[in-house]
This record gives sequence, C-alpha cells and structure tokens, in this order.
Amino acid sequence: MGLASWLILLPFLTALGVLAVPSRRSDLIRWVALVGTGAHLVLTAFTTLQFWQLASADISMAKTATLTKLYFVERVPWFKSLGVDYLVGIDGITMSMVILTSIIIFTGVLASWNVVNRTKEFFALLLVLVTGVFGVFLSFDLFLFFMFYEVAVLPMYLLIGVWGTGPKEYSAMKLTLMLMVGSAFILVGMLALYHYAGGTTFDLTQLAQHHYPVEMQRWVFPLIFIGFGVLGALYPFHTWSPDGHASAPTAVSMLHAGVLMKLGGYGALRIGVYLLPEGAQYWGVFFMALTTINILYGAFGAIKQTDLKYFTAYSSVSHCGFVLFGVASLNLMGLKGAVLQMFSHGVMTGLFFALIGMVYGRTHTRIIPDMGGLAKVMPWLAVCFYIAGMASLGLPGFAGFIAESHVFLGGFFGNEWSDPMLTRTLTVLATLSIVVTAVYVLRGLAKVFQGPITNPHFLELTDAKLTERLATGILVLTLAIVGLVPGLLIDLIESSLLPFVNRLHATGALAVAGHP
Amino acid sequence: MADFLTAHAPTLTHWLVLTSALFAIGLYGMLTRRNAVGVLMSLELCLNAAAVNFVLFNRYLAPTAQGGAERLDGAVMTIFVIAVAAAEVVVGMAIFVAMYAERRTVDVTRLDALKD
Amino acid sequence: MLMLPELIIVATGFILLVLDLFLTEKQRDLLVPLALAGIAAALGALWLTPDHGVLLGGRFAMDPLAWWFKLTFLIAAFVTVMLTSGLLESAAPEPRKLHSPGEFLTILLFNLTGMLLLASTRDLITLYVALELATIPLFLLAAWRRDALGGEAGLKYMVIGALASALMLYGFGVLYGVTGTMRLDAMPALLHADRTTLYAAALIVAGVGFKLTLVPFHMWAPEVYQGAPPPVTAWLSVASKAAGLSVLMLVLFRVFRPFLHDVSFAIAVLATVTMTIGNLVAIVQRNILRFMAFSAISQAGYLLLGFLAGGSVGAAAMVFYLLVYAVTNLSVFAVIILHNQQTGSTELTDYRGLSQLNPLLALALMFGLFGLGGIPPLAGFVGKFLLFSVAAQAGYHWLVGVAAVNSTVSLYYYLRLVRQMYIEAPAEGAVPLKPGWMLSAGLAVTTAASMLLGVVPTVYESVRASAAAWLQSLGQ
Amino acid sequence: MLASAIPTLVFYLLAAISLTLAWSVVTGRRILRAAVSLMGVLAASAGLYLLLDSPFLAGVQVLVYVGGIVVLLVFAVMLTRTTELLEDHPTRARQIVGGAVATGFFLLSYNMMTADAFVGRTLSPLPKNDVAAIGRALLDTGENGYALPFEVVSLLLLAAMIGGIVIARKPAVAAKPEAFHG
Amino acid sequence: MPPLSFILTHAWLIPAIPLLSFLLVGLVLRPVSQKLAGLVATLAVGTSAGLSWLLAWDFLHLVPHGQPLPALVPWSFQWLHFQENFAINLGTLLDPISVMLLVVVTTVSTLVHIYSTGYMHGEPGYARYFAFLNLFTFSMLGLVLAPNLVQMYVCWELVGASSFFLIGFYFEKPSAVSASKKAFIVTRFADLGFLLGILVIGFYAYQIHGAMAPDLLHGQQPLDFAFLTRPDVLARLAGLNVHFLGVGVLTLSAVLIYMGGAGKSAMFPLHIWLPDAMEGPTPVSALIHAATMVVAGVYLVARCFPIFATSGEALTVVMSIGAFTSLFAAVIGCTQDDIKRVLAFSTLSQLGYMMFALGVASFAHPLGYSASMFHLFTHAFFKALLFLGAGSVIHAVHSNDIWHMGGLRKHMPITHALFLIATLAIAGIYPLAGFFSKDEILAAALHSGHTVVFGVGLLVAGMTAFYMFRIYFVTFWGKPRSEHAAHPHESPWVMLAPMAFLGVLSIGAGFVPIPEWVQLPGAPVEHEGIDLAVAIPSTILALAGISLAWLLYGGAPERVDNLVKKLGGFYVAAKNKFYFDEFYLFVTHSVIFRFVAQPIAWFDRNIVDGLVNLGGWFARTAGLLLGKLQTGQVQTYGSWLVSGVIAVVFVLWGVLKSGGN
Repeated sequence: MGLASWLILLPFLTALGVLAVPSRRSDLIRWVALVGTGAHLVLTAFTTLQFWQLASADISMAKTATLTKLYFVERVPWFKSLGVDYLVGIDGITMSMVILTSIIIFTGVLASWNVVNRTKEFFALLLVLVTGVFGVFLSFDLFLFFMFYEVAVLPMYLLIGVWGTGPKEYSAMKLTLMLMVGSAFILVGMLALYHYAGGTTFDLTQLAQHHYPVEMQRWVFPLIFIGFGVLGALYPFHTWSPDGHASAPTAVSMLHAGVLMKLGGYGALRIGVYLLPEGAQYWGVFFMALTTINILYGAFGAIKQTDLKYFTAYSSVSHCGFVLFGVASLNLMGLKGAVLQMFSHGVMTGLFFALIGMVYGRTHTRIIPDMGGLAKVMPWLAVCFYIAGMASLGLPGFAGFIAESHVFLGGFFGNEWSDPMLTRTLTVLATLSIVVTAVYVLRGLAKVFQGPITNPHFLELTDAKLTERLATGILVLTLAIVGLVPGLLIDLIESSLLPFVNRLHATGALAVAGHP
Repeated sequence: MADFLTAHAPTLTHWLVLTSALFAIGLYGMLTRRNAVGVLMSLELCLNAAAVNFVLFNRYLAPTAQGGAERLDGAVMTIFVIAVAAAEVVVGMAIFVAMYAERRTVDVTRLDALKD
Repeated sequence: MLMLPELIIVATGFILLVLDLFLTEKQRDLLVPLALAGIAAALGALWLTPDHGVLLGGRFAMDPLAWWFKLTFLIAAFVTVMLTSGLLESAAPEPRKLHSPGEFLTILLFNLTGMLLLASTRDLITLYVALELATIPLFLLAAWRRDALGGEAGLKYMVIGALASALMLYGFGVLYGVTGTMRLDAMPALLHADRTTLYAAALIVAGVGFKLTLVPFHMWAPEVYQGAPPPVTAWLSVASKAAGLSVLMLVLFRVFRPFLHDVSFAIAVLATVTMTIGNLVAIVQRNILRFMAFSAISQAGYLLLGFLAGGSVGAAAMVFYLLVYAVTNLSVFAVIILHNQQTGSTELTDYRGLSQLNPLLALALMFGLFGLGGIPPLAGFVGKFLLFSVAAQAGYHWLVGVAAVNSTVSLYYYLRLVRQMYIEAPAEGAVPLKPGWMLSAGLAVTTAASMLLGVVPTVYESVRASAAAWLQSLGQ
Repeated sequence: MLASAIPTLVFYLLAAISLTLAWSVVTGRRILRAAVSLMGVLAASAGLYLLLDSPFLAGVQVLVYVGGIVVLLVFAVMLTRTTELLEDHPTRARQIVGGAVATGFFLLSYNMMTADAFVGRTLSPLPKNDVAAIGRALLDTGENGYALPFEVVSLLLLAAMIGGIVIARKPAVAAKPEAFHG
Repeated sequence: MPPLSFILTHAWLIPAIPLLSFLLVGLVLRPVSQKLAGLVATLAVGTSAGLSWLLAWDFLHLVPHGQPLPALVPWSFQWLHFQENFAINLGTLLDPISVMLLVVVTTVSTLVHIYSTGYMHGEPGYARYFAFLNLFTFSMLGLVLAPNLVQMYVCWELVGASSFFLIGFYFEKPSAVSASKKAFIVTRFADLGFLLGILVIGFYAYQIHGAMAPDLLHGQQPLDFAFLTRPDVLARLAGLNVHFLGVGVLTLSAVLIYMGGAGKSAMFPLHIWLPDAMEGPTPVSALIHAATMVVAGVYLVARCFPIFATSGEALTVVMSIGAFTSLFAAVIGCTQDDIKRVLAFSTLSQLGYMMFALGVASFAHPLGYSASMFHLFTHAFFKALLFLGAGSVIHAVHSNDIWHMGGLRKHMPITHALFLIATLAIAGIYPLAGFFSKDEILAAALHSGHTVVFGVGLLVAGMTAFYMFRIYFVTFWGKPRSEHAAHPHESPWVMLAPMAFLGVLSIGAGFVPIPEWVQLPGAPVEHEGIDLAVAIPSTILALAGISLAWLLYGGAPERVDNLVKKLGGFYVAAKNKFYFDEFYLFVTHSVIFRFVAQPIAWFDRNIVDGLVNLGGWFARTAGLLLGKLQTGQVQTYGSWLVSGVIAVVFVLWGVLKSGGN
C-alpha cells in the first residue's frame, strides 16, 4: 500500500472508526472524525513534500518543465478481461486537488462540531463521500474514476435529505438526479473512449496513447464536458446547485461547493481535454461562450438573492464558470487558471459556507434583509466573511486573483483553433464579472454585517468559538498563502499541465507514463 | 364433384389457414370472454390449433427435411401439448374454484382489485 | 452425473411430499431445513458437475453458461426458501401464513427442476415442457394463499401465461415447420431471413418476453407481484426472469444466431422501450411490490443490452448481471418479505423511519436498492457497466445514453424508498421488526454477495471464461 | 380418384364444423353450450388427426381432451352458481379490440402461410405411429426417444395435481380474507 | 554609477515595514492594547518615512548634478509565472517619480498617523483603524514602487480595498457603509478597464517580446514598464495593424489603462465616489482621498506616459477629461456646504489639473509631465493640511457643515493660521507651494499650444481661490452659527504638530526643484522657471477670486441669496452635483438590478429550473399515464401481448429490410 492508496483509504477507515463508536458518544465520534481527517492532512502534507522532491528532481534532470510521470503509482490488475486496473497515482494537478480536499474535509469536520442529530451517520457519510472524492482525484483508471465519482455523489442525497433544511428532500433529489444524468453522459463518453481504443484497457495513460478519430472526438467531447459540466455547474445545468447548497448542512455545502464541484472541472480537464484534444479544439469556443454566460449569469443572479446560501450558490455558479472557462480556453494559462480556480474557489466557498453555517447557527436566519450590523457582535466572523468576499471578488493577495488572472489571460490569449476576436470578446465579457461580483458581495456583506444592528436579539450573540476560529483560520490562511506565494501551487500544477498542452498541439511529450 | 374435390384437395396452405383461423378464434375468445372458464376453453382452442400444426408439419415437411431419418417429433409434440393443456386446465380450474370461493364471481373483467 | 443436481432436487421434492403426509403440523417445520439441505446438496452436486457433456441422446446438455444459470437458479431457490421460512413455519402470523408447507416446497422444487432443465435443453420438445414446468407451478404458488388478491393474481398470471405459452407454441410449430427439425443446434443452418422465420421469432419472443417481462409482454407483472405472497414474488422476480433469459439466450444465440447482428436494432428498440416504460411507471408506484415489479421490468430492459454484441462479452455480461440481479433483488425482497410478514403492509410509506427502528435492515435495503440502481461499489454497478459496455461495443452509444439516463430515473424511485427509511421519522407506535435467524442469514448472504461480486473480480472472470468456452462450443 | 376426393370432402366438412363450433365456443353466452361446442371442435380435430394418418393421436385427443379436459371444465362450471351460467356479452370495446387483435394475428399468419417454405408442399407419409411405436419412443432414452420430456411432463402434471388440490380444497382454517391492500 | 547604497538595494523595506506592522497590529496587538497598536503603527510608518528620505537622498546623489536621474530595479523576484517568457516579477522600481511619491506617501502617512492618535482617540475601532492605515500605506508604497503593470494592478486593488475599509470605518453608519461600497464599486468598474488594458497590451507585448532576440530583452518581462516604454517596443506596438472599433491597439490599451487611472483619480464621469468617500474619518480623507491614493491615477498615466505619448489620441483623451473635470469639480465646489465635500471637489479639480498637465505634455513639450508631478507633490501637502485642518475644526465643532461654524479664528488660532496657509497655497498665491506648480502647469498648457486648456486652467485657478476662501471665510470669520461653534477648543498638540509640519511643507514645497529632477526620459529639458505671462494673470484671477469670496461671504449673507436666486437652476444643479449620483443610482438600481439581475434571477428559478422540473414533471406524468395502462383487465393485457407480437414482427421486418443484408 503506497501513499496514494492511503490517501483514499484513510477517510474510509475513519468512517469505519466512526461507525464503531456507539452512537450516544457523539463527542467521541467527532473526535475520531477530527483525528482521522487531521491525520489525513498530515499525510497529505507529507505526500506533497515527497512529491515535490521527486518531481523537482526529475524536472531538473530532464531539463524540461514538462512532467510526464505519475508518482506513487500503484497498479493492481482488477477485472483483467476488461482491462480494468486499480491504478492510482499522483501528478501535480492531483496533488493540488488532494491538498484542497484534505483541508476542506478537516475544516468541514470542525465546522460540523455542533451537528447533534444522528451524529454518527453524519460523519460516516461525510467521510465516505470524501473517500469518493479522493478516489476520483487519485485514480488514473477510467473505470475506477467513474466508480469513485458515483460514490462521491450519492451520499449527498442522504446528507442533504436528513440533515438539511428547507425543501431538503426536493433539493437532495434534484441534486442527485441531475448529477446522475451528468454521469450518464460521462458513461456514454467513457465507454466510447474505451471501445474506440480497442476495448482492452481503461488505463487513462494508455488510452492517451491512442489517437481517436476526429469525428468520434467531436461527438464524445461535448458529452464528457457537459457530463462533468453538470457537476461543475455549467449553464444551464446548474440549477441543482442553488437549491442543493441552500438546503445542505454546513459541512456538506462546504464539501460540495468546495470539492465536489471541482470534480466537474477536473474531469473535463483530465478526461475531456486530455484524451480528446481535437474534440476540445472543435468545441472550445462553444464552451467558452457557455461558460461566459455562466460567469455573468451567476454573478447577476446573485445580486438579487436574499438567502445567504442562494447568494453564495449563485456566486459559485459564477466562479465555477471560471474553471470551465479556463478549461475551454485550451492554453496553458487557461488550464492552469482552471486548476488554480478550482483550488481557490474550493477554499473560498468552503470558507463562505462554513461562515454562513456559523452565522446561521447564531441568528437562525439566513435571510439577508433580516440581518444587519453583525460585525459588532461577531467581529471574527465578519472579518473572515469579508476576507472570503474580497477573495471571491478577486482581490490580489488572495488565491482568487491568481486564478482569475490566469483565466483571463488564458481566455484573452486564446488558441489557434478558435476565432481570436470571439475568444477575446468572450473574455472581455467575462471580466465584467469582477465588477458585478464586487456589487453583490459588497451589497450582501454590507447588509449582513454593517449598518446598525437591526434586531435587539442579535446583541446577545457571541463570536466564533475555538473550533470555528480554527476552521475559518485555516481556510483564510490557505487563501492568503496561495494568493501571496502562488508559486507554491503553480509549480505543482504547471509541469503536469504541459502534457495537456502538448497533446493539444500534438507536439512534445504527449502522454503521461502510467508506470513508476 | 369428385373431380372438383380432387382438384381442390387441401394443400398445406389450406390446412394452415384452418389452424390459423382456429387459433385466431381461440385468441378472440381469450381476449373477450367474461367467464374465466370460457377463457380457458378458448385457450384450449388455441392449444389444439397449435397441436394440429405440429402433426401437419410432421406430415408435410419434417420427414423429407431431415434427409431420411424419419421421425415422429411433431406427432409426439402433440401428445405433450395435450398433456400440458391438461395441466393448465387443472391449475386453471383450481385457481378458478379458489377464486370463486373468495370473490363469488367468475367474470374476469371484474377481477380488477389489482391495478394502478 | 451431468443431471445430478436436477435429480437431487426432484428427489428432495418427492421426499418432502411423502414426509408431509406423515408429519404433524408442528413437525412440518422440519421441512424447510430439509428442502434447504436438498438444494445445498444440489449446489454441491453442481459444483462437481462438468460444464460440458450430453445425456439422453442430446436432449440434455451441459454447457459452461448453463452451469451458471443453474447456479443462479439454485442460489435463488436456496435464498427464497430461507426467506420463506418465516411464513411456512407453523407459528407464522395467520392471515399471511403459507399453508401446506410440504406441498408448497415440493411445487417450488419441481418448478426449480423445470428451470434447471431449461438451461440444458437442446430441442424444442424438451424446451416446451421444461418451460411449462418452469411456469405453470408459479401460477399455483401465486395463488397459494387463496385470498382475493392471490387468487386474482394467480388467475391473471395463468391467463396471460397460457396465452403467451400458446403463442410461443405456435411459434415453435412454425419454427419446426420451417426447419423440419426439433434440434436447436441444427436450426441455424436451415433458417433463412424470410418472413416466416421472423414470424416464428416474434412469437417466441412474445413467449419469452412474458417470462422476462419485456414490454409489452409485461403487463401481468405488477398485478402478480402485488397479489402473490411476497416470497413467491421474490422467487418469480428472480428465477422466472432467469429462466426467461436462459430461453432467450438459447433461442437467440443458438437458433437465430445468423440474424442476431442484423436485428440488433430491434433488440435495442425493445430494450429501450422496456427499460423506459418500466422506469417511468415505477416512479409513480405507491405499493412496494408493484414498485419492484416495474423495477424488475426495467432490469429486463438492461439485460437485453447483452444481446447487442453477439460475442462472449455480451453473454458474459448478461449472465453476470443476472447473478448480481438475483442476489441483489433477493436481498431487497428479504426486507420486503419480513416487513410484510410482520406488519402486513406493502405500502412504500410504511417503511418510514425504518433506519431508526432497524438500522441494519434499512442499511441492507438501501444497499440492495442502490445495487439495483447500479451505484458503485455494489455489484449492480459493475453488472450494468458491463451491459452498457456491450452496447457501446456494438456501436449503440445512444442506447448507452438512454440506459444510463434510465438508471438515473430508476435511482429516483429507489431513493424515494431510501427517503422513507432515512429521512422520514418513524410512524407513531411503530415497533422494530424482528427478523428470524434464517431470514437474517439470507439477507446477510445476499447483501454480502451483492457487494463482493462487484469488488472481487473472480466471479466475473470465471463467467467470462465460461462464456468464451461456450462460444467456442457454439462453433463461432 | 375417390380415394383423394373423400379425404378432401372430409377435410372441408371437418373444417367447417370446427370453425362453426369454435365460433360458438368463443361467443356463446351459455357456458355449458360452449363446453359442448368445444367438445365438438376437439372431436373434429381428432378427425383431422385421422386425416393426417395419426390414429393414435386421434385416440389421445378423444380420450384426454374430449373425455378429460372438457369434463373437468364442465365440472368446474357446475361448481359455480347457476347465475353465472348465462354470461353477459363482452363490451363493445373489448369485442373490437379482441376482434382486431385476433384478425391481425390471422392476417399475419396468413401472410406467413404464403411464404415459400410452405407453398406447394404435399403430403408425405408419416412413419409408423401406432400405440406401441409412440409408447416406445416416449420411454426411449436414446437419440430418438422422448424420455426426458416425458418425465418432465409427468412432474408437471404431478405438480399441477398437488397444487390444484391444495388450492381448490376448502381452507382448513376459516381464515378471514385479508383486506385488499391495493 | 556608484554602487547602490543599502537602502537603494533594499527599498522593499519601506513597504515591508508597514505590512509587518499591519499584521502585528491586526492579528496580535488589536485585542491586547489599543494604545500600543497606535504607537506601533505610527512608529512603523515613521521608520518607513525616515528610510524614504534616506533613499531619496541617496538616489539624488547617484549621478552627478545636472545629469538625468536613472530608473533602476535593484531588487526583484519572480512572483507569478504565467507561461514561458511571461512572468511577473515583484520588485522595486526606483526612478524620480517613484522616489518622489515614496517620500510624499510616507511623509503624509506618518503625519496622518500621528494626527490620528489624537483625532481617533477613544474610538472603538482605534486599533483596527491603524491596522488599515498601515495596510493602506503598504499597498500605496507597493503601487509606487511597482516595476510592472501587474504589481501596479495588485497594489491598486489593495489600496482600493483598504480605502473601502477605511471609508466604511464607522460601519454602523449606513451612509458610511454605502459610501464605502460606492467607492469600491466605482473604482472596481474603472479597474475593469485597467485589467482589460493589461490584457490587451499584455497580449501584444508578449508577441513582440517573443519575437525579439533574447539578448535585446535584458531580462525584461512583457509587462514590465521598462519593456513597455522602450521606444522600439512602442514603435512596434504602434505599428500593429490591429484595430478594434477603429482604434489601434496602442491607443486602445492606453485608454483602457487610463480608465483605471480615471477611476482611482475620480475623473469625470467616475468622480462620484470621491465626495461620498468623505464619510470616512477625516485623517483618512487627508491621506487617501487627498494626498496619495487619488493621485495614483495620475501616477499611472505618468508611469505609462510613453505609451500615451506614442498613441497621441490617448493623451488627448487624458487632457480633455482632465480639463473638464477640473472645471466641473470647481463649479460644484463653489456650491457645497460640507467642508469636506468642498475639499473633495477641490481635490477633484486639482486632479483634473494634474491630468490635463499630463495631457498637454508630449515628447516635444515635456514640461507638462514635470509640472504634473510637481503639482502632485505640492498638492499632497497643502491638501493634506486642508483636510487635517478641516478635521481639527470638525473635531471641535462636531459638524461638517460650514454653516454650523463661523468665527473660529479666535478660538482656534493655530488651526486658523495653518488653514489659511493651505488655502493660500491652493489658491496659488506666491510664494506658497501651489503657486509654483500651478504656474508650471499653466505654462505647459500655454507653451504646448493648448490655449483652450490654458484658459480653463486660468478660470479654474480663479474659481479655486474663490471657493477655498468661501469656506475659509464662512468657517473662521463671522459669528458662530451653532452651539458647538461658540465654544470650540483648539486641538491637542498631536494633531497640531503634524499640521504645522505640513504647513511648513505647504510653504516650502514650491522651492523643491522637482521639475528639475523629474524629467521625461528621452525628451528635451523644458524648464523655464516662472513665466510672468502665466504668473500674472493667474495671480490676478486668484486675487479676484479671493476678493469675490470676501465680498460674498465676508459680510452680509443676503448677497449670496441674491446671487443664488439669479443663478437659479444652474445653482441648484451644481449644488446637487449635476444629479450624477441620481443618474448612477437609476442606472444601477432601476436598470441593471431591475432589468438584468432581477430577470436573471427570475429566469433561473422559473425557466431554467422550470425546465428541470418540467423534466421531472414529464417523467412523472408519463409514468402516471403509462401506469393507467394497468387497468387491471387481464384481457386488455392479453391484447397488448398479441399486439406486441404483431409489432415485433413489423419491427424485425423493418430492421431487416433497412439495415440487414
């Protein structure tokens, strides 16, 4: 068992550990979950260091920035006759996503400290979900990938349905079904990929050796992109997101917006762009247009929302639009921006939802007009909220800016397969969102935290507790570190993205080798 | 008269028209009769028609088609069909009787407690 | 030796029949273990049975896939008997008790014999009688309780069954007429793609479609599933369907093999219609047995995908999925049977709060439903995946899409039940269910199997190997 | 000449009888009359078997079918109340649907019967099919024997009998019928 | 050149110290001790100021007297790597304007910090206030030192954010909250232009960069100012035959970048945020909205001046908007009653001055460039002093309205004296600082042949004198018009001392030879000293303005009323700032929110989501309808079954016919 497997297994073992605790010992349950996820954080940090050392050694030895290797590869033949392997490994993109997930789940557990109803099942499901997420990020076998993908999606139903608020059953069902329809698209594409390559392997690195016919790429790529796009809140397949987020409990919103939605962008990148470069070239500008709509539509949609969660959900639609926009722009900066945006939006929106949960836990309302002046009684939360808001409007110094600047440059620089005037116009339209974002973020936050206190009952409210400070603190710190020292993350990502770009241009080292 | 009859001696097609018609009439009965016993009777018509078919084919086609080895497959099949028909009637009657004891009706169109 | 499992089952049936005469009401509780022992012995015998060989002048033949079918039948029977034990015992709650356990088990075992033989037949005559043996006793089992609904279910089943069987018989006749032989293996060489052959094929498809609940031959299913005693429903949802598949494979792969590729579009249409209608109607069901009926209908649609690519992959996918479906469906029925046995209810809403009353049962039921919905890592996922893969291999990518979207629709109604169990609060005064040990064991075994089959590749690999060997024996 | 004319005449006669009686089986309002008609159809079929040189089958037909099955049906009819003996006509809709479907089936069959495979085939003699021959064949376990289906059918009949008895006899315990849970 | 001194190589220390102090104050000291927080923050900025002076000294002595001062980037590191040959280096760009602004920013900031320890005494958010002031100082210094467009943009946004937090310092006050939002959003809108400008110029610069031989690049990155302002690069950019809406790339990007600058410097029509920004604490207004941040736009244009100059058209835009803004703001400034708002409009007007000074400059007539920077320099001091003075007054009177004041000169003599100095300075009276720089600007306009602009400049000079003395007279002369105005008390020395220091600077800054030091690289020296042809009319107009103010406001108020009546609608419009706020409010709330945001939200909930729900409804309805087929009639089922057979035959037949052999 190597590091990659442990990264997947640890949350699952933690889930089992949680299940082993008697349900009345809810404190112990929380601690088990916290220790498990904390251990995962440590393991992730260790893996990152290891990866860092190995990769930089290889890069300096090969005298090229292109990283054509996976690390910590484990391959165990599974369904041999189908060519299904248990194949996990790590490259830079994976690594960054693992870091993100690990942070989010740890803080998510902290933010769920006050879940009292059916605590055991809650944490167990949460951890199963996150097992699926790690599985998706780490697996390099399409079958395994898809399998984990569904494992990651389904627990959401119960997590929202049982522990949610509002029209939770409806939201949970809508979310699950829409995502499953998305995965149906993916399945079609995936099986096409498998059979067009001869039907002998699901190994992503080997499928990448196969050149698919252009016509095939042209019909499979949109399936894959839309399929993953549903999870990535691609317009107009995003409507599960506002309802889902609004109904979900705090940690679930965090995980969902923070991590799960990233699976969409990740899949579109890893499978769509990587395996189907010519399909991507054909469809790139179309999806740029669609995601431009996403970006603006989400931002404008957020302006008039009155529920904090809807507000954040629409902002997520807008921000996830950047991810897919970056992917569709098909150049190094765009792709990098997409990955960076996944990371930054993950942390940022995780922070947002954590804070909303904390505020809601105190005020028992999420309706923006009902609140006011809360900064006076909960300065910590207010500051964190403002930081999250500033990060989300792309203030330099936070991760969002790094990501957005990459995405904008990527979009503006365009690619040789799309009309440059079109991609630039779209980029210009997309940049409009930085203003609209400022409008809704500031309006929303001003109403909630600034101004006079509207409800005398608010005066009795308290500021964040220690666990909450820890959770929000970690997230804020992450945002700031990435924003201030972007090189840390960029160096992880960039080398691993170069093979994608090379494939698009059909030059250089095309494929990633899947063997150690 | 005899000439006429000889000229119009039934061919396989005539036979088949007869059995098809019998089967179709049986079908009509199965699909329309209200009395469950009537339905079973119609079923017997169908089975009977099908059984005749087997003998018919055995007689007209099978011996030559097999290239020598003469066989009685069709004829034997008929026996099995009759046996199966018997079994079906037994089962059908048993259920019919049980049904009647419970519901006091033998009209299949009134058996609609189970529906959407 | 080849026929040993069948012989053991028949013998067990007779022993039970005779013993029943001499036992008191109380002592008859021993019959269930005895039946189980018989089935277990047959399973053991099956293990020893070689997977190829012929008997009785070629009327009975073993082939590698027949072995798997027999395994499925025997496992299904074994589990069904376990699940039925609570209703067969003398202390069973009265209105739902199944009387005359000896006769019940005997008929079940004879029925099983029919299915076992079905997998091994090589000629139309045996096929016909075996199919009837695999069908007619089910009418009796469905009506076993003699109550209003059971009787109605039995009668409807009987009428539609007889109609389908008559049509199929007619089809057999035509087939016999066209080819002049009863031997299935001799037929492909004698068939031409003319309208007579099509006609025969359509008639036979109707007959098999009835067993396999293909749309539009499915309409009896919801009624019978609802009216029959739940254990019988479980049995016919699994075994009868498996029998249907085994006949369909026999017919399509052995007899109509030359045309299979050309008519694959028709199969695709049939599959589409079946899964879509099954799923759509399942959405609105309120009765869990009807619900399971439509679910089973849609599953039949998925199964059909395996015929699209005529190679061993398709056969393997179908056989594997059948096995997975059998254990998964039985695990679901285990809970349904128990619930019905102790509450008398079959309403979906009466499952509310089950997760709080019986967490493990609810979990098992959820796993079962997710397995049917094709959610990883349950075996249902792998099974469906394989079937979809066959469709994709045959170039039916749109059908993969249809099937996958259908899977989503099915998830909707499976989740409806999950919602009742997990999200709704228990009804006031609801008490936890108390499963008997035999039912618990059955549930545990099927649940475990429905997970392991998807994770441990051994079974699939064996099926795949068998399918390859079988294909070779077909001479392709 | 006559040798071929008489069977032809008989054929058409039997065909006419069969069809007429069959029609009365499926449309007659009196169930007992229908039973009698069915008996007639089956008997006519026995005649047809004779025409097809299968006297043994004709015998089986008369004994089992006419003698056994129909009598069983009549008994079953007798068990029910007399009011049920006179049956209502099916609704017009059902007649139309049933008629359409049955006609459709017939046309389909007819279309099939004009296919090349069947047109122009003439009678050929059946092999020896007397009681002894068929009896031997039924018990023969060889290639030309039918031992297996024979055993299977025995099982089937046994099962039908046992089950039929269990279901049809009066319940041992006067169990209250369960409410419809539909 | 001699080896660089310590502070020149480590100029990064100057912004770094306030940053550290921000973190220290914000994270550690804020909850511990308010007093300590203020002290640490002030000390930190003070240290930076000291270092800046030191740096300025060293910088001026880098080259022998008379030679043009160099532009160098002694320290930088790669921060953001976009792709091959396209990276962003953070670093410190030292050239005359950055060093000058470094000194201005740190000095004014230090003084404001000191002043604030008194002004903000006892406020609940005292430590928070200092933390943000530190953050602002850091960001502003980073902006000043930026060697490339991206660092500029980064710090640009950060000053915007700190400005936002400081304007909204009194976060319980709704007007402050909305002012802060407005400031941020309006500048953010302008930054959109800046960002697009970076994208446009970045793309083409990257292309040119890539096409150049590596040894010609000297390690410059595409977005470095050093690269962008190279004549060869500019020539290539100007030569690009790419047009967007008929505008060339160079002009387009310059105008877009100018849009960013116009937002920060509150040029018309993006000026609306600045008057409202006066809702912040007065020292903040002094530092951010008078002396430093608002000149960032001017600084940006100056930084990119070669781009604008090469484009030409862009420069015309800069000039026209600048000139119009200076006049426009002056008109409004004459009518406002809030002392800080008058100062704000005066700032606007002066910023317009600086902008059009840049606009009239060119490579042939570089005087405007130096003049603009000179005015930036002097304006920082006297405008800061004006604000601090106003703060002192407000502190005493507890009101912003000049009509609540009056006769303060007796009770607040020091404040009065200093305010007078500043007022004279801004009015352009010799020998105070404003005179020299204003004179230079007017001269530049005149000599470059922009007569109309010169005329506007003269007019504005007179108006400036008028409205500044208007508030001076109303505030300090006459009788007290309110309770508080009757018994004010002079401010404490911590407030007066920095004011006094600024007073000294307001007097003396004009003698600093900025125009000598700040020269447009590669242009001829065009410094002429005092041009009497300019100085005399401007001084006359200034004196006329002062006299008019005395006439109107020195004595009887009814004269004003008469005048107001005569002016009628124009006065009302000017008093209401020509209804620009209302217009923007209408556009955002009634047009964008109502006709874009609201419909989108509705569309999403009802149409897009409706389609999803429709899918669900469709499935359910189909299920229900298909379920209706289960009539319970077994014979119907039978009919279906037989029909099924017929259907299967047809399907098979069709398939075989079409697809089969």
